[in-house]
Amino acid sequence: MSKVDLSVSVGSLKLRNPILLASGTVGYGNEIAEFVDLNKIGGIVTKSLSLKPRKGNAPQRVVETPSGMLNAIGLANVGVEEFLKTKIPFLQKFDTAIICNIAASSIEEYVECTKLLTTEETISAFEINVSCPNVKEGGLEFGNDKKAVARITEEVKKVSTKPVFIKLSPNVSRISEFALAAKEAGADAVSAINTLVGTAFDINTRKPKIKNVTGGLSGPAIKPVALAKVLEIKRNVDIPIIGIGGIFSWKDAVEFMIAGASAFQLGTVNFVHPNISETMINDLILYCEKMKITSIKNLTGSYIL
Amino acid sequence: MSKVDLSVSVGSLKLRNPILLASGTVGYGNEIAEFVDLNKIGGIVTKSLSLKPRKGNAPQRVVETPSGMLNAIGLANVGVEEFLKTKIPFLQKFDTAIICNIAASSIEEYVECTKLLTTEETISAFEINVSCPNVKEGGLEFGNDKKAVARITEEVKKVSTKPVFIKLSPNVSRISEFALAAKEAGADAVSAINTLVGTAFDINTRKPKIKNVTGGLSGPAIKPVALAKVLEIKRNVDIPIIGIGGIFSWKDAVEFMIAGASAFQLGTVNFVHPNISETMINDLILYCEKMKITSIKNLTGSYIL
Amino acid sequence: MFLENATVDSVTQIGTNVFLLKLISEKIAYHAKPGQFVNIKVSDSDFPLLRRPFSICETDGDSFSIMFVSIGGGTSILQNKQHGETIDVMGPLGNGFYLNDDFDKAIIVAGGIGAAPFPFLIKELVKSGKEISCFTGGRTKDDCITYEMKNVSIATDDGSLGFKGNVVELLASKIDPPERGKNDKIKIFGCGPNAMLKALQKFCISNNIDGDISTESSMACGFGICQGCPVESTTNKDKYLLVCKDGPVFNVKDIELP
Amino acid sequence: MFLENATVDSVTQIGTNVFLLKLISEKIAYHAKPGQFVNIKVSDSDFPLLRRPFSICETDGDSFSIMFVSIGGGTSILQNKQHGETIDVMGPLGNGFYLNDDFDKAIIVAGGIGAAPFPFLIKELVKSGKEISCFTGGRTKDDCITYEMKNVSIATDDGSLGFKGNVVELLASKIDPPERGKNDKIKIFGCGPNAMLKALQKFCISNNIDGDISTESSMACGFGICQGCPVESTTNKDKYLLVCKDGPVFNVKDIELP
Ligand SMILES: Cc1cc2nc3c(=O)[nH]c(=O)nc-3n(C[C@H](O)[C@H](O)[C@H](O)COP(=O)(O)OP(=O)(O)OC[C@H]3O[C@@H](n4cnc5c(N)ncnc54)[C@H](O)[C@@H]3O)c2cc1C
Ligand SMILES: Cc1cc2nc3c(=O)[nH]c(=O)nc-3n(C[C@H](O)[C@H](O)[C@H](O)COP(=O)(O)OP(=O)(O)OC[C@H]3O[C@@H](n4cnc5c(N)ncnc54)[C@H](O)[C@@H]3O)c2cc1C
Ligand SMILES: Cc1cc2nc3c(=O)[nH]c(=O)nc-3n(C[C@H](O)[C@H](O)[C@H](O)COP(=O)(O)O)c2cc1C
Ligand SMILES: Cc1cc2nc3c(=O)[nH]c(=O)nc-3n(C[C@H](O)[C@H](O)[C@H](O)COP(=O)(O)O)c2cc1C
Ligand code: FES
Ligand code: FES
Repeated sequence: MSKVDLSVSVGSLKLRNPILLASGTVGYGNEIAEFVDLNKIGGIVTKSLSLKPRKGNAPQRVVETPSGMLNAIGLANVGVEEFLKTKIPFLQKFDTAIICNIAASSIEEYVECTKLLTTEETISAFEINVSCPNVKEGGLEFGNDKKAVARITEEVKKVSTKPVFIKLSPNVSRISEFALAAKEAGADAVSAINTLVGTAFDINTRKPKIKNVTGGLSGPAIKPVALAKVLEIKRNVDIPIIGIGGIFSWKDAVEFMIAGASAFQLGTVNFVHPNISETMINDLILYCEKMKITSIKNLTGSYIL
Repeated sequence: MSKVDLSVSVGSLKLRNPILLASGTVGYGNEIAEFVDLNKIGGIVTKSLSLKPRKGNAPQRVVETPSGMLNAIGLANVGVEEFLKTKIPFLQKFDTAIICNIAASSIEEYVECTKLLTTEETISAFEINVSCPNVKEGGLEFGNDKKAVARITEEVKKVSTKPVFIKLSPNVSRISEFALAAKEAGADAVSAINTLVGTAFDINTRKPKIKNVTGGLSGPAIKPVALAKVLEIKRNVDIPIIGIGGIFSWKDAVEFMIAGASAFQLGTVNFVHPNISETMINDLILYCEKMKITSIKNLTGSYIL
Repeated sequence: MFLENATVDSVTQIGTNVFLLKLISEKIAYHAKPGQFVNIKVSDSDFPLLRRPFSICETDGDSFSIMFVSIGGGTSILQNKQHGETIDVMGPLGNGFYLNDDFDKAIIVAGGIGAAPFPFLIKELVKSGKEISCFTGGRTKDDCITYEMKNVSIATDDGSLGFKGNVVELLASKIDPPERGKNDKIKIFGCGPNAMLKALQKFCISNNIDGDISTESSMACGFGICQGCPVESTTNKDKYLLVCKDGPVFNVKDIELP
Repeated sequence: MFLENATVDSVTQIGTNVFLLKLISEKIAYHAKPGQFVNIKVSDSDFPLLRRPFSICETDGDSFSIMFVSIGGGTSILQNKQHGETIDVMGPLGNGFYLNDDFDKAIIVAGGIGAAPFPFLIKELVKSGKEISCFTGGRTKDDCITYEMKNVSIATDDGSLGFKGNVVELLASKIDPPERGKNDKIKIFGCGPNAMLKALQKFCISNNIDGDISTESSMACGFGICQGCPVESTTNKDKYLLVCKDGPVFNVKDIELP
């Protein structure tokens, strides 16, 4: 066995290693488990769950862009009840962190989902996706409203003793202000970043390539932006950060840890290299050995400016 | 001659065609003129000018990223006086729109620059770069403050009768609110977008690859974001838009016009294909012919949602 | 479902801009069924970023082929692959054609590059002794692919070859009303652009003929994790089916094409 | 300054991971001067996005060569170019070595791939009848390039070949103090990593020997429009010089390396 310690903690959540699978990019784990031994990675974040099942947006839902892709899946998911009934039994077979991502259209719905899920022992933590339109207050995104982010955090924390991570939207001027709002409201960590708003047009039909008109941009294209957001949070707010955005190789992952992330999530890359979360483990060990790092924790925020 | 009319107007500024060269990506025109006949394109936007010459940031200033690049040039420029003395004589030899981009650290400096430049007849319009730190008010970016954008617009308009375009920062939640602020303060058009904030780390030294720590992300990677910003402005504010961000081919340019742009600027692409602004003209004509568009103006905002 | 580093055996041009790429890839070739597809990372770089899906066109021992039209960044890279290069391939993916129905006569209907999955299917149908007729069509004669087809009738929109009109109209003109009865034990297999598949679906349903269609969709993953490839189900309106996992082959009765 | 579609003549491996790429490109080959560079778009796709700069290594009629180490995405694509392919090249760029000084003896100092511009320079120096000695170095023996050099002395950091130490230390040990006087009419030409160039610069200045160094910088455009390649001037502190336009070759007295 290697002498490098890959274990990390995100708040009170201990992880075997910092490698997590990002919400919406591995469903509920069944398919990706054919390529990856989930027992070997840090954990998995589920597709965003809402109280009731959601059908999601009409096609076309995805389109490739330079070094990235746009998606407008529309939070298609099986709903909390079905998740507990049919998806948890599969996931609980693994010794890996199960992080439930929740997306809702009202604060009440966030609370309701958390209440139903928190009783399930196998769930290790919650990740709250605040990039959803606030249906009650006229469709504006919760994620662009500091007060709403604080309220959601506070209310969710009240009904669960598990760690709560707030997944921040990058579509704001100062993401660190949102991280601070989350921290002050009791969040255990923040996940950064969700997708950037983008679009693409078909020049022959003049229609958007995505039926929903706009979609979320992910993949290597957004990595520099995501890294800058993580760094901004790290330099301004004392809260653990889960780094996300365009990680396609172990080198990208190391950049996120240097910038301030305690753990990181792999998203779009799962579509292209479904086994990378597992193959990356060894590369991280080799890098740590080369750099004489005995514990990968020490990489977090180790930038030299 | 072709029967397609490529001429467009941006507010009261008439252009031969919608092709402009973006600020900071062609200096003051000398070098690019070796590859492009400036008499054939719509116009050129100068490197951001400040009142006094600026040396700019220490190296490393640029780094490549997936389908994009980061730059932190630090607004290196010759200053208004030297520009008038040594750069205008070259530019005025061409029958092309000369748009002076101004960057400043205080409202007074914006006004002072405009006053000095507006007397020069050859200058067709101003583009105000508001993505600079406001030195007087503590270093926050003007571009993230609606009131500051409105104030700058108002004050600049007072001292010049030439068209004034406000170049908007994309690093905000709702760019259309900034476009509205600019419009209400008298702007003739908005240019969208400037670069996205990004960074990159060297995993061996753990230092940022850019000396300035963060830089501006440009190139194809940001095209979907830029298009979404242009579309957002078009759908919410009645003001002419100059589209910028990741245009690498005539097809990309057409997407921007469909999304709402009256004209567009080529930035990073000049570094890679310095003659593209000229070679694109024919491709735009062929596209218009194929689509039976007699005047390219009609493409602007012609999306079908 | 495997991830394999397949070795390029050959790239052969078989039509205007149509190519066969033969890959040595033991596991995928061995497990493949007609109608399934592979998802190919065409380069080692970020361009193109996503894999590209292609039907499995034929298998031959430890190798299989795909048939493709070179239309963009990814396919033009594939077209230039050299013997001996390796390519990262995922497959076999999705569900193939359903062949356990009770039918004697198989009718193959292809629109353009929709011909791709049929050489493999035809081989299987021949093995099980079915009678086969093929219909293939395109906008113009260069778009019609007849590779490995039997009993072929051709339709072109511009009449430059065979029947002038679309391939479903040609099919309708050829299948006598009596043949359309239940006793005939016909099954139709279609692949092509959505507009063609919609017409074919309508033809099958109104004539009460069984049929499977292989559909396309934009895809990000190809194996069920991105939810990027929904198609409306006829039976359950609360949930989309996924083209990559529940398809790409569906019975004509099961989906509503966009 | 031209944009040309150059045709690949050949790619030849001349060392561990070192290659010569010979390109047919009339205008660039004809106008090039030693020390100038070209900026190459290595692929048609967005990857890599920016051009890659390379010194002009030699010219031969209507063709020229570059010498490169394959270290990343761009160079590994170049390494695999086939005879007959075309590549989009911009050049010749920048200012070359200044050869109109009054000197009789030229000393070439190369660190690693810093050997690239010298075959071209040496040819010119031979033409004008200068005496030439070459010093080349690297971390280990595989990094030392002697291609087309004359009178070569070699230094390696690990002592695996020649002098143990860096190439500037070797140079210092070889140049007798008398030779360092003004009467000798020596000029030094250096190219290599910045740390080596700094040491060389110090050596030249403290021994009052004239020298030109060819520097590197990250670049976005290569011809003066992006301001991405600044280097501190010794004379004017208010303004940076640009490596791509004012360089890449500078007199040792003119710049302050980072
Ligand atoms: C299940 C499935 C099986 C397929 N089988 C085959 C096959 O056997 N042979 C074959 O030639 N093609 C097949 N396709 C289509 C093939 O995947 C696309 O032609 C290919 O991805 C284009 O890649 P590109 O990079 O060359 O083109 P791009 O540069 O990506 O695109 C060029 C043009 O093709 C369109 N396009 C891109 N991807 C798709 C897609 N997935 N579906 C439809 N249009 C697309 C684009 O919108 C664009 O107009 C299949 C698609 C699916 C979903
Ligand atoms: C004026 C000039 C002349 C040059 N001449 C030569 C030459 O004759 N032969 C030669 O082999 N190389 C030369 N170089 C360096 C060469 O440009 C880089 O090696 C090349 O761009 C690497 O491209 P890549 O895509 O293979 O590597 P990448 O994947 O881009 O990078 C691989 C590694 O190389 C580093 N790197 C990338 N670009 C540069 C650069 N411009 N300078 C220094 N390090 C870089 C990266 O930081 C990374 O560590 C020259 C550079 C300049 C500025
Ligand atoms: C197809 C797709 C679906 C996604 N669905 C969700 C989701 O349901 N909830 C969520 O919080 N994030 C979702 N995301 C965002 C990712 O979790 C991640 O934040 C983003 O893609 C950036 O990471 P990447 O560049 O590594 O993909 C989705 C991303 C993609 C590409
Ligand atoms: C090297 C570089 C320097 C730039 N300098 C300026 C500048 O001085 N003023 C300005 O308003 N924008 C500047 N920009 C931004 C561009 O004008 C443009 O808005 C941006 O690059 C997006 O377009 P692109 O993706 O086509 O490059 C600069 C961009 C680059 C790449
Ligand atoms: S393509 Fe990803 S779920 Fe079908
Ligand atoms: S590389 Fe662009 S100015 Fe030198």
